[in-house]
Amino acid sequence: MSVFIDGETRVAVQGITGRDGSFHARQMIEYGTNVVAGVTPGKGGQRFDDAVPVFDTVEQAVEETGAEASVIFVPARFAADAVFEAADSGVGLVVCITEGLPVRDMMRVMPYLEERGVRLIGPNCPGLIVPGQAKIGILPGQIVREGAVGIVSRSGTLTYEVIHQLTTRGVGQSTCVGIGGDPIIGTDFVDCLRAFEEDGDTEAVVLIGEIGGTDEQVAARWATENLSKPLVGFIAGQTAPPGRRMGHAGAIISGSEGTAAEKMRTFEDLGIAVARRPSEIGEIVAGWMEEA
Amino acid sequence: MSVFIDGETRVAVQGITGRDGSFHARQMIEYGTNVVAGVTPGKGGQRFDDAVPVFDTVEQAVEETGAEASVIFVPARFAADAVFEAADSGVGLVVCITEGLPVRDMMRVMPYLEERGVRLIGPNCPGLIVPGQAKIGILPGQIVREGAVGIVSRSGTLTYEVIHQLTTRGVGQSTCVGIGGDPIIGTDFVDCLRAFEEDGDTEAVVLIGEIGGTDEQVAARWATENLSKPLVGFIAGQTAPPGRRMGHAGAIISGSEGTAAEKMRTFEDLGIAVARRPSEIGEIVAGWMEEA
Amino acid sequence: MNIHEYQAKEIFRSHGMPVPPGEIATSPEAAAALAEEYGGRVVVKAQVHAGGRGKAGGVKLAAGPEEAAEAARAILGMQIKGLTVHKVLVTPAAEIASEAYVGIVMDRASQRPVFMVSAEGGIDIEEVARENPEAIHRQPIDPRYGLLNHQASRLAFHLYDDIGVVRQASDVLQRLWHAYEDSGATLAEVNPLVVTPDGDVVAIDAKMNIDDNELFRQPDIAAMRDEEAEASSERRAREAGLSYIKLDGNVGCCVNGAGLAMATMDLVKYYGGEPANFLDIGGSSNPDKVVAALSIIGEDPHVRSILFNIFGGITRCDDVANGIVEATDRLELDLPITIRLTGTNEEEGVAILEEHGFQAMIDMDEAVQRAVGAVS
Amino acid sequence: MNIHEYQAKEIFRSHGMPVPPGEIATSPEAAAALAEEYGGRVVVKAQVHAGGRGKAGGVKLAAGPEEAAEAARAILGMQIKGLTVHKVLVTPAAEIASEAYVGIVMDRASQRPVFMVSAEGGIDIEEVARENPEAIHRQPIDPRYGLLNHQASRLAFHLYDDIGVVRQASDVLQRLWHAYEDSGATLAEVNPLVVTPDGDVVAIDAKMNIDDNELFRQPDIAAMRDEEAEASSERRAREAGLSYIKLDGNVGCCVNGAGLAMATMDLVKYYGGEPANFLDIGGSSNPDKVVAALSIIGEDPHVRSILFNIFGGITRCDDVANGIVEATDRLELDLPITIRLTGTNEEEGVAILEEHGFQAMIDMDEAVQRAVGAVS
Repeated sequence: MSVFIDGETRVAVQGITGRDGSFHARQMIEYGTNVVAGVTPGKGGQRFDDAVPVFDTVEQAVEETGAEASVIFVPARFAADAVFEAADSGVGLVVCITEGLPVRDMMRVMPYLEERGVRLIGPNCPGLIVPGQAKIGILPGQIVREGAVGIVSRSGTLTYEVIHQLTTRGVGQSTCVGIGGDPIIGTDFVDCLRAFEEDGDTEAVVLIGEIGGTDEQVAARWATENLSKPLVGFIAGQTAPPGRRMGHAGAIISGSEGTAAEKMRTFEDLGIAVARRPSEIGEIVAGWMEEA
Repeated sequence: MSVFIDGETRVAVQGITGRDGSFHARQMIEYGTNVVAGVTPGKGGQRFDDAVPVFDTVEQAVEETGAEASVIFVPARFAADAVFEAADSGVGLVVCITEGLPVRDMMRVMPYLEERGVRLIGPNCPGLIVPGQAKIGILPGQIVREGAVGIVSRSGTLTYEVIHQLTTRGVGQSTCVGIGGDPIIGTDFVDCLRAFEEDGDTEAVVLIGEIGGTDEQVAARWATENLSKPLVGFIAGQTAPPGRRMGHAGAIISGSEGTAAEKMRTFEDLGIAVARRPSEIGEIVAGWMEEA
Repeated sequence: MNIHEYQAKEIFRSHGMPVPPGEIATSPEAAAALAEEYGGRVVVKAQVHAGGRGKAGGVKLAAGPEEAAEAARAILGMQIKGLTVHKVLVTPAAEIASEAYVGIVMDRASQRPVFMVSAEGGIDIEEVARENPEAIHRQPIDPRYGLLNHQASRLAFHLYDDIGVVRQASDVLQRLWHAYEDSGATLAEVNPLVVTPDGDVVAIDAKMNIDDNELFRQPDIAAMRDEEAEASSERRAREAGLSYIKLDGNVGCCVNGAGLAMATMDLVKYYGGEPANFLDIGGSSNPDKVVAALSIIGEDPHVRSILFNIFGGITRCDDVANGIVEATDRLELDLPITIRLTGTNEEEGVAILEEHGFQAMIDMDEAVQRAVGAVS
Repeated sequence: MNIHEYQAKEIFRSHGMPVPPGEIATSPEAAAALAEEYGGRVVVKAQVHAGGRGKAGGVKLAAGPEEAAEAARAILGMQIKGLTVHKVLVTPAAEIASEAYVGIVMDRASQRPVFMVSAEGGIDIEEVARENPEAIHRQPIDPRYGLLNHQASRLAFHLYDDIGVVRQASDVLQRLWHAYEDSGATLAEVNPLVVTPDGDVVAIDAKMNIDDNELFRQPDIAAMRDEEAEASSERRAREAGLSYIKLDGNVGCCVNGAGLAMATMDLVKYYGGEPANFLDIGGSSNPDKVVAALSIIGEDPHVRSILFNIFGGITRCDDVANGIVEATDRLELDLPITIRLTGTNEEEGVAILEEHGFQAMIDMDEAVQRAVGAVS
């Protein structure tokens, strides 16, 4: 078992002939992901790396290869349409790596996906990885290790750092999901916590949040009532000034809302562990895993 | 029991101070309908006929009076917004009498209603009446009679004609619903047949269709499989030429689709009674009621 | 409301669609002058609210001004499905490498617009739909989203392989969508959509129907109504706020309500007569409307008998009776009039009519039979 | 992206909102000339990307040209929340009968825009939200439908009783919605929306934030960026494709990834230091970016120690190492540099650095501690 995907999941890559798409398609295949199709309009009929069939539309890719998930590597101005296309094609999971999608586009995309029951991860995210089985997106395969810790995070390299801390300590991961740093995203913390709760392979969960919005607080409250597995949180941006966008479009403190201090306080008030330093996450989780 | 409404249903009248709205509000009240509120922006705080409180918004009307249904008598160019407003206010049933709504407006209205689980009857319809209890809309109360025949129809005066035929023969009605003559309407034949099937007071059903579209055929097929009560159909427009709009926006034969002959043939092929003349409906139904 | 090809092309042009030039001529000379101006081969096309123009000889290719004049001479004044051609469109003939069909219709069943495209263009699409339905690709449009780019692209890929042509066609489809949506159309089609030997995508035909209920917010399109193309009786009825359609029979029908009007026509036929028209006077009891209705019916030379069928609901029978009295006073009609009147204020209405020497009937079947019998 | 009040008013005007006239002055003389032109009382308002202008003395009423010049003199050059005022808006003073607040924000939780209106206008809306939340009426907007008319009307009825004012205000709200939507804004507000003694509704203030990700399709708005209002280092970083925010500390941070950059700043603070900046070099290994980053950090006079924290995932450590070598070759920096490098091609990266006399560290905590300790 694992969360959202596994080694069998049939994946189509939208933008497979682009610079990023081709690079990461190769990385995914190399990692063992079941990449069954690529999509680039006008390149239908070709084969990517002499192996993966390329189609003009996602619909054709799904019809011909039975793709169940798609991952998007197209430029920001085309990315929303790529999500619409994936949603119309019949895949159940769309992972949008592209960053820079206008919020206005995402507000239209979200109800479209909901009506069709399609899960979106991202945009502006590194995707997800099930160590030893498959990865969809750009998470580096060499830093993970098979194990029982579920990780969900709003950031990219900070997640790698945390995974690395765990792996270095011999603590493996069940699934790692980067949900993205934008203000409007598909799958959120709660969706992932729920999936980890249901996943038989996950024994503990790490949640990596940051400033901006109130998703971490919502997740902490949800976890208090619904998560039976140990959870540790980390919030980046304790030193971030208000009103400035810290790289991620979603990482901005608005008024008094969305500070790291407030988020950490919520975790503490609810009795959930909060790490002060990234390395402390490793210490805490390693402690749990030894006990178990 | 009855269909969609009964004597208790709390009704708000949108456009109550207009020419048509005020006339029919009085008619409804006189018939016994529980008209609890009127709505006319800018006339909030007044009382209609010194009795019914008038509000600026449907939302206020619902909050203050607990209205469960609304009926719309506003000009065509404002009617779609009146439906949106009703849908947002919390009523469960909206009856739109207004004719002349652009199809484009209706195409946006329909999914809005569906998302909120609000039933629309109309537009461009006479509304509905439960003899002896209540009416919402403009059906003349003096021609109906309490009884066990459910009537659903796309037209207005033709329905009166049929009701009259039945009443004259001593055959009363359970509920009569005019679903409207537009190409895009809310509640359709199948919705009404389903309601009549479930209604303990209804023993037989009359369906009055006309040229245009395929709703009658769909309804006939549905009835064959789901309706346990006797059904007779009548289709107006056997002499209508193709390609011309016969008054109702929806009454137009497109190509070979939507002719009266085709509709009647479907009924016959499925073994459902079809009347050739309006008066034949009365004969057929009166025959059934005597048997029972 | 129907608009002509040349009007639809104006709308298409204003939305940036690739449409060849073209102008209207109402005389052979004008057609020749346009052919001269364009140079080369031109097509002369009847502008008439009827399908099947081509089969009826309403579209002709002309090698130059002389042939254009000849074509216009043949087409102008021609009858197509009962309608007289008053105008022709003269347009340069396109070089054609391939022809496709693209159209948008308002689909009643799904309550949304549906795009249809077929690589089999230039021919009767209803025939394709009947005989080779798989050749038509359909794309329902969520009206809240409009035509999404990937949908346009997918439709274009169904028609073409070359990515350059696909991109052009996607763009044309987007523009067609906006033309449809912004105009409040219930139908917009291009048949054929042509690819030229140079690889350009061009809309060489255009058809649009506009939702009548939209016209209040589309004054420019409302102004496109071709009154010449309407029967004059229908124009007068429209102006009087009546819903009237002329037919070929001899029993004139005047009814309140569209459904009852159709049922009345059907009953005329059932009892062996032929209805002369569809006419709905609506819910109003305004005597002016009754006057207008009676005058329009009375002027139809085929009418031998006039039938009123009024079911008083909102409409009061006494009001209609007064209208009939007033109308027959004002107009001098030498035709038998049968009146069926029932419902609200029936007794008062009957009394008024009898006072003025009319006999009013209560039963619809009997009234129709009498009106049919009155045709001598 | 923040835009100034006068720019937001330009956008509002182009959407037909009732906005009083007003022009920008950058000198007391220009302010006086504008006051002369408008006649009567004017308001002189600091144009600066900071809230709380009024409290800070950045908004002054002037009875005529002389007072306007005086006000401009006082405001121009003033610091508000660390930002220097370079421009003032001079605008006729409005007669005010009542003040309301109307605004639209992008609500993350519901993933839609939300209208907020309050009859308590002209004051800090966040204060109202805290102390009297019931005074604010909220209306979530379905982005597929936009602001529906009845929603605009309902919001206006929450503010006003008079139907004439309600109609005007509904219209203003509709226009505000279109300004918000068409501009790709994440915030648009009018505080206060004024009703004059004559019953006219006027937007006398304006605030808009634009989604940075929209700017590619909003060239007119992108051109409104006030480069003078940015720290020059931030402008250079933006032009180099770096995400950089200047802070007040002395440990310069150069990190790949926004989350890791924040965590690095936090860790600097945790170990007793003060971060000098947020800087994300992104996923690219382009040495030019490393050069630009190092040069921007190096020019901050407060920086006493520079910390690289690179986690190689897609970014390859050897590429970053080469960038650091090249950058330090090109720039002459006399500051201690601490480098933490781990992940993809870590060994190659470390080897390159050691070859050039740098010491590379593997552990983040140790690296941060050393960088903090290096501040002398």
